[in-house]
Amino acid sequence: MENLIALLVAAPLLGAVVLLCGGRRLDRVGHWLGTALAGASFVVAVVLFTDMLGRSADDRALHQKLFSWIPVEGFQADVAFQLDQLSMTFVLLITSVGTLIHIYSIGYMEHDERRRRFFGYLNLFVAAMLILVIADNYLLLYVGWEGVGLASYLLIGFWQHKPSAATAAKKAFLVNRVGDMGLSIAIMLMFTTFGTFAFGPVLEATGETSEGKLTAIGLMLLLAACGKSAQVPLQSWLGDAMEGPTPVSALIHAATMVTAGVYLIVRSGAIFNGAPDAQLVVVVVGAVTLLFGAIVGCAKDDIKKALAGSTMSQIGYMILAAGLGPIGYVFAIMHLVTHGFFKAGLFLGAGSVMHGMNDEVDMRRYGGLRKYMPVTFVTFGLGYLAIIGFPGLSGFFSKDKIIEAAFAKGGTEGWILGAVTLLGAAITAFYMTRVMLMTFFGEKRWQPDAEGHDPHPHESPKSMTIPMIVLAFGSVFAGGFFSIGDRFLHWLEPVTGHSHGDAPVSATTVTAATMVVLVIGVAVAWVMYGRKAVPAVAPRGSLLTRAARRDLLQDDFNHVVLVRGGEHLTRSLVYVDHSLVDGVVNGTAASMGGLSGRLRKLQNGYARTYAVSMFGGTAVLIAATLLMRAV
Amino acid sequence: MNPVNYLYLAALLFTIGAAGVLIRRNAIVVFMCVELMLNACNLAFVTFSRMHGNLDGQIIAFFTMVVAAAEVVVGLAIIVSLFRSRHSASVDDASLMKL
Amino acid sequence: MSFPLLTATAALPAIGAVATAAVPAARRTAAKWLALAFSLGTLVLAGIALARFEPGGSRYQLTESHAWIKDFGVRYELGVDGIGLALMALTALLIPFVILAGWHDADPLETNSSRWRPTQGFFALILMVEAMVVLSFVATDVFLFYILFEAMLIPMYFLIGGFGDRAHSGSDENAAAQRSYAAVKFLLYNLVGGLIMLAAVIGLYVVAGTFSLSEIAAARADGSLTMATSTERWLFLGFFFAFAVKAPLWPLHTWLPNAMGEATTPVAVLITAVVDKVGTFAMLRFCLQLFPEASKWATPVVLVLALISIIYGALLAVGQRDIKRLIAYASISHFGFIILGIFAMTSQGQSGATLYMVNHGISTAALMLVAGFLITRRGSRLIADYGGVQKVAPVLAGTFLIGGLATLSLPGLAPFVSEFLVLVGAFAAYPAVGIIATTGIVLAAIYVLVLYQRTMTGPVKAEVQGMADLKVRELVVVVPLIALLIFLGVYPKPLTEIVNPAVQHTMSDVQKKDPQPEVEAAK
Amino acid sequence: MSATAVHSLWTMAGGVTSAAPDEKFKAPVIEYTQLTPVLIVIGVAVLGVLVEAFVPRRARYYTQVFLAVAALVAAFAAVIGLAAAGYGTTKAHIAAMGAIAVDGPALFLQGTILLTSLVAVFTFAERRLDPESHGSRVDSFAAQAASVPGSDSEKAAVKAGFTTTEVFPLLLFAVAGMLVFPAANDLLTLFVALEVFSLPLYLLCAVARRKRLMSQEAAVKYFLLGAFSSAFLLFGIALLYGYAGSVSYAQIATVVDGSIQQIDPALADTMGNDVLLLIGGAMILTGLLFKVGAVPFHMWTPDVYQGAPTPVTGFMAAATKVAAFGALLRLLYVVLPGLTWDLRPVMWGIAIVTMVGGAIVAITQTDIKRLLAYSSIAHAGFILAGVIAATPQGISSVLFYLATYSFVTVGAFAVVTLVRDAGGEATHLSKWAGLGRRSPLVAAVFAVFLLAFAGIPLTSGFSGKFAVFKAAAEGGASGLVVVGVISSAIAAFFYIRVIVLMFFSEPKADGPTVAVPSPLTMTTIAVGVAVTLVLGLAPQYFLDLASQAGVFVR
Repeated sequence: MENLIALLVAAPLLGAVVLLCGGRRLDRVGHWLGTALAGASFVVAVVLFTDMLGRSADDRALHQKLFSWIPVEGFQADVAFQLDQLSMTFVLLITSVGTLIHIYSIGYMEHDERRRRFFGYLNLFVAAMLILVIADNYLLLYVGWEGVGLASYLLIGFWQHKPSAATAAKKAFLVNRVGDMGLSIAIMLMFTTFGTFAFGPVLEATGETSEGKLTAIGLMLLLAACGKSAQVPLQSWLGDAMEGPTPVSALIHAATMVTAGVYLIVRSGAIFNGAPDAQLVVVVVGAVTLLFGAIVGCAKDDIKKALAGSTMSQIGYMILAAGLGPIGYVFAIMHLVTHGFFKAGLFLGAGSVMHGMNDEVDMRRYGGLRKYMPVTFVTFGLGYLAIIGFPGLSGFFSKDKIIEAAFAKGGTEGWILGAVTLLGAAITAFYMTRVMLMTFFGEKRWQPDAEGHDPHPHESPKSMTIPMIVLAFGSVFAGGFFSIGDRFLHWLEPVTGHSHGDAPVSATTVTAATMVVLVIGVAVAWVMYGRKAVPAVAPRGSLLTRAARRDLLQDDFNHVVLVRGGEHLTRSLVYVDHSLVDGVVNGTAASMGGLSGRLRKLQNGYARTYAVSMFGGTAVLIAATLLMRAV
Repeated sequence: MNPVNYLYLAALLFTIGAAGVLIRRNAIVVFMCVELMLNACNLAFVTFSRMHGNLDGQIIAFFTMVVAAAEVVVGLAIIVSLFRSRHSASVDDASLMKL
Repeated sequence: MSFPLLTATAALPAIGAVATAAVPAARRTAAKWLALAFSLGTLVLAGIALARFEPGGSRYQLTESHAWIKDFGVRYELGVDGIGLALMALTALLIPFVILAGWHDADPLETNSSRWRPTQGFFALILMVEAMVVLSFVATDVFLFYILFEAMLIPMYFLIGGFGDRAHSGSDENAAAQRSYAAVKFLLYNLVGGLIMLAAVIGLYVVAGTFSLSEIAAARADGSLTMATSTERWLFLGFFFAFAVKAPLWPLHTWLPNAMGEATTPVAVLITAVVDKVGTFAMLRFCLQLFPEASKWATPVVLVLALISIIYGALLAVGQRDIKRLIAYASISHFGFIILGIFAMTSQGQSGATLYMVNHGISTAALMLVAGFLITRRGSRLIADYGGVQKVAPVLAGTFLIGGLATLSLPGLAPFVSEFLVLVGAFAAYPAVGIIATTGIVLAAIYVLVLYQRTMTGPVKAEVQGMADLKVRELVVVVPLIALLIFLGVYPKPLTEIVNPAVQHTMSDVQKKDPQPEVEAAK
Repeated sequence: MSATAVHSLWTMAGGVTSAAPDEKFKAPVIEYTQLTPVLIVIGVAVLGVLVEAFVPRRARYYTQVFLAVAALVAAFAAVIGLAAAGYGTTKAHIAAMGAIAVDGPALFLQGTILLTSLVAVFTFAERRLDPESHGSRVDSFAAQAASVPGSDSEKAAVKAGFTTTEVFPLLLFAVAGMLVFPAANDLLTLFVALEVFSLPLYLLCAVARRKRLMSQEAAVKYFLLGAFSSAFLLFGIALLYGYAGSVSYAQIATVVDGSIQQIDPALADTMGNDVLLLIGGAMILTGLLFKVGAVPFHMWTPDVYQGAPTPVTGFMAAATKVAAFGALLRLLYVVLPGLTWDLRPVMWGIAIVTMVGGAIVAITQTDIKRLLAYSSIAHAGFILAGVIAATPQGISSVLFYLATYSFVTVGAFAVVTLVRDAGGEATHLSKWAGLGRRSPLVAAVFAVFLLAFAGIPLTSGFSGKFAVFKAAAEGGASGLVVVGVISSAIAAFFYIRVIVLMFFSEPKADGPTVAVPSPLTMTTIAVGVAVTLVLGLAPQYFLDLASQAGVFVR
């Protein structure tokens, strides 16, 4: 059975290779091939899953060692896979959502002459993401980690002729590299501490080292997570990443890749459990991002950017939960999965809208679309209800659990975190309602696009709507399915462990509170965007709004400090290299020449001068010899 | 009288000759100064020969004279040809090549 | 007396050089094919050497030894350990690609008279360099090595100064002036380094009385050779200076950008991918082996310089306007990594450094050659003159990107393996150093991606319009290199297993043990 | 009459005159066989003079060339014979009643000098380079040295197709002197030999066919300064004689190191007087260092090298250095070893300023001949480093270096004679631009020589430099090695400049043409290249030779 694991990766990888090297002759079948291979991977996943269910909870993990990768003295790095429940969860999520989005893209990218390559990249991404989640050591994980980074780079910048896209892609990769730095340092620390970086040995040996070491490792891992999962302070790239085709945003920047950070932290739970300080930092990061993303989401008029903000915020929830330790791990993952469904659905919906609106992204130019694209409206609506946590839908269960867990953290921390999560829920309700209203309700505010074509909104083709429907199902029922009888909890517990903590307030109270804030959020949004007409051009807005529109100025900070500063630094260094380092050398050469020129003058052509020098020379010679004898 | 005085004289003559070489412009004169130096050497040789009571020095003096004579032949030939082609025997005029 | 394989491997290209040079002026193409054939023959011989080498065997294998200059205590001694072998193989591997890539770079312009045979000269010189480099990798006699180390400058010098990059902004005489400036700078820098090394070489002879590594090692072992601390340090500095110029290490690096910028792209590859490796190789082979104590003594300074090279080189690469100069500075950064790995004095570091030499050779070759194809198409080296190339020449852009990704050592490609090993090795011995060096990977991403973005993406520039995609010859050059990058990235074992034993020998030379992991240390 | 007094061929006659009547007449013993090299050359030189007198003008050139070549070859054969007979090693001794040493260094240097002169003679005899004037081939020497430049007499001489065939006897005389110089075993012989080879050189400098004014100027400068220096030498000799009461090296040596058996009372007052010794030694050194061309006695070199006819320059630059260094070695090792420590610092100083000074000033030279002159100065410095080593290795390394250097030099100057324009040889560097494009072969050959000068490995220059520096280092002069290394780095710069000029700069439209020489010059150059490469790649045999020859007889 374990030999199948490699197949998970092999299928999409093969697809990537074939499609990217295949050349034009594959253009016609490329997308089918890509989809098929993604699907194949999904099938394998299902097979493995059923097999896994067949086994008892504690020997579900599968291992497969392919070959020893970097055999160097005192350094063992293998290409080996480990498939346990946690990995399995991700594998299913990735392959299923991945396949759906492949299908969706067939329609979405229909008119793009580089569709084949698009599917190649998608396959590459799926392969890398799978490596990430089934690697059995941190180094191989790192490979997947950077692999998805590469795929995301290629896909964000897929429309490279748009400078904005190219820049966004570059930005995403660079910010992620900062995170990767953290990961590689973490791996080095593990190597020097444990002599290995395979999950098993490391996570079992955490007890044998100091808390300080663990904290250091933990923080480095967190840095990595921040990069990948767009957490403060490395969140800036996610918004720009929306430059990519919408399916990409749905798959990579909503459902799967951005949640890798959560996976990393949960996977490394043993380390964090041993490093409370690190956990605290994780929680803080999560909380901050949660609010940050939510606030940004409120101000954006670009539908995808609004959703991106929401993604950030939702991942904030997950990170926060992961930071809570055993109390939260399971729920972090659970929210991750449900979020995978409904957020992917929302993005696909957004994509469908744009598809109908000549790729218009400004919600202020939508309005009243529910009549024109019913399917989109319904699926999007369900996704909306799910994310705001409407009772009974996925989001309701998963988010609720996190809020409970936050309180369960206990003490003032618990209260603060609880409050933050609740506040976040309120804001979520607000901005999602805002999106919903601006897009599908109210009167039409459509405007002709750059070429002056008036938009003729229409429902998208089947290839696009079907995935949306499927995901909608997921967003409706997944949460319930997981929670009833704590299925998900029992499923993951063997891997992540679980503890109930001590909730100062009962679950029902929390639920009630959640409902209250939910209603408030929706109501406020309704008041602002439902009752009165939405202006087609954004009003100046309050200071906060304007700040939020600019990602709370965090981007400007980066620009001024990092970009500008960097440019000045490099420019001055170039100068230094040329005038100082090089100057010294050229200077020496020049001075030699000068000296030579001056000495040359002595050779003035007069025999008598020459005689003088001889005479002087002799005098010196004699004097020196006598002197030597004297002393 | 003390033969050492002759040595002092020889040294003096040598120095005078050297000084002449350094100071005078006319090639002939310069050359004469060189001859003076050679003579100073001869004087020294002879004096030492006398002091040591062996004749080597005197013999050498003869050789020196011969060599000097040969030098005169060659030297004059060169200087004269230079003079003929430049109408000047000044060593300072002969400074085409420098630097 | 078995067949002198190593001598043959070095001699073949030398013969080839003579033969190529002898081809009459008119038969230009013949000369090219001849050169290519000889380089391929050398590759075969190198392959045989690779096959005949037993990783588990004695330290130096395929050895040859003949008396040469008794009075100088010089013997003609050859032998390879894993490190030398790997680099020899790299050299033999890259030269055919260099020749192919430079196929048209030395075609004479009309103005040249018939007697002037640049093409023949170009390829002959390349083969001559190959011969010398190969020999220097297998020389186990310090003097022999020194001679080649110096002599190799001459053909390189003519390659740089005699055959400039035709794509040059500015007038011809201006170009010629810059080119000979670059050539002279290259030669003088390395000559000064070499001459200072000469002093040290003589010093070594005065101390040791022989140049043969094996004899010196034996003498050390039985204690008949002991160096006074100060002497050893002076000699070390003499050697190290030369190698640091060649490598090049900050602040002795400034010749490299000029040389690589002005030379034709294949020659630039020759410099950075092959010739400079002699410097880093020699640090590992000679500095550590001959002067272990002094090496340890100097380690802190060297590490700092290496760090400066890494970051400084990367930052300057970011600031460059000229594609080739950018790659040159990137190389400086990478050489920083190599030296870091060597002087970290841990197994991982040194294995990493060796792998790094090989991988960097391949990756830079790939990137640089594609860049060269790009430059010849557009006739300019300035980044600003490009834009949107990927639209008109997707394959070129794609290969360029892969080369770039290799340069920023993306996992899955060969350079990642070596770079990570170096980092781990450095970190294990000096955590702070390791962490600072890690910032290099971010900077690398910056210069590579900025370069790619500015040249390949965005709207298509007018001059770029209608640019042809890679031709067959060019694909033949690039594809194998990329394949190799991927293979060695996924499965570096073949390389590591010949390198590891050699590294262990070096480690024992410097009497260093790898720091134990904390957990084991605790037990 | 003391035993010390009767010691040499010269003073034998004197001995007789001063001897008491009852003393028996002793005929001087002269080992003619062991002097054959010198005798052959001198003899043929005299013969050459007669040829000038009696052979008709037409036939003279060929006769002279034949005689010269034959003489040199025969002499060389004689040297080989002597060496083979073991006079270089086991049978080494002092011949001609103490006047001339027949030992390893002497024979090695004589052999070198003879070979160098042989190849030099070819360049002397070259007459294809200049365009034929009035139907007669001409060499690089004045039609009639006596005629005033540009005068009618000169034109007439040229028209009549005169040539100065006297150069060949002159050359032979010079060679004879040079053969004796390093072998001289008493100061008088030293002085006479010096004059014997200097005087012909003065003349040879003056007889250039083109640029005669410069040629004459060169001659005058060389002559005056040379005479000046030999005056110093002579005075130094006088002082040493005064100090030791003898001019025989052996005698002086015994006195210097105080190992003399019985002290003649007459010498008692001067004997102990080291001032005489020191000043005398210093002045003799002056004379030798002048010939060597060491700073600050070097200033004649550039002018003379530039002005003299290029073949002469080549001959002079190579052979004179060999002879002079030979004499210097013998003096320092045989006569003044006791003085080593007094001389060392100042010799160090001279070596350093010579190396560095020569290299630095050469950087800004614009005339190829002057450039080579300064390079020869720098090389003198390197050799001095070996001389100072004061070890047997030092001697042999210097011998080896001289061998390598002399051939490279002759070859290089031979190449210089080929590059010509309307005004004769085009020695200004700017004219050499792009030579590599116009005639790759010549440029390549010259590049080889330049690289050898620069001491790039695989050329003889490197082997020599390595030998010398090695010896210096072993002799405890590591400081000199470092300086030498640095100055060779500086020197490399200007050699490279020339190469850049030849290969990397576009040829000028009015650039010089490269004359196609006769087999004569070709031989010279070929030999030069061959020696350069052989001594660069496989120097072992010659190193052995040098080290066997590295012992002075006392």
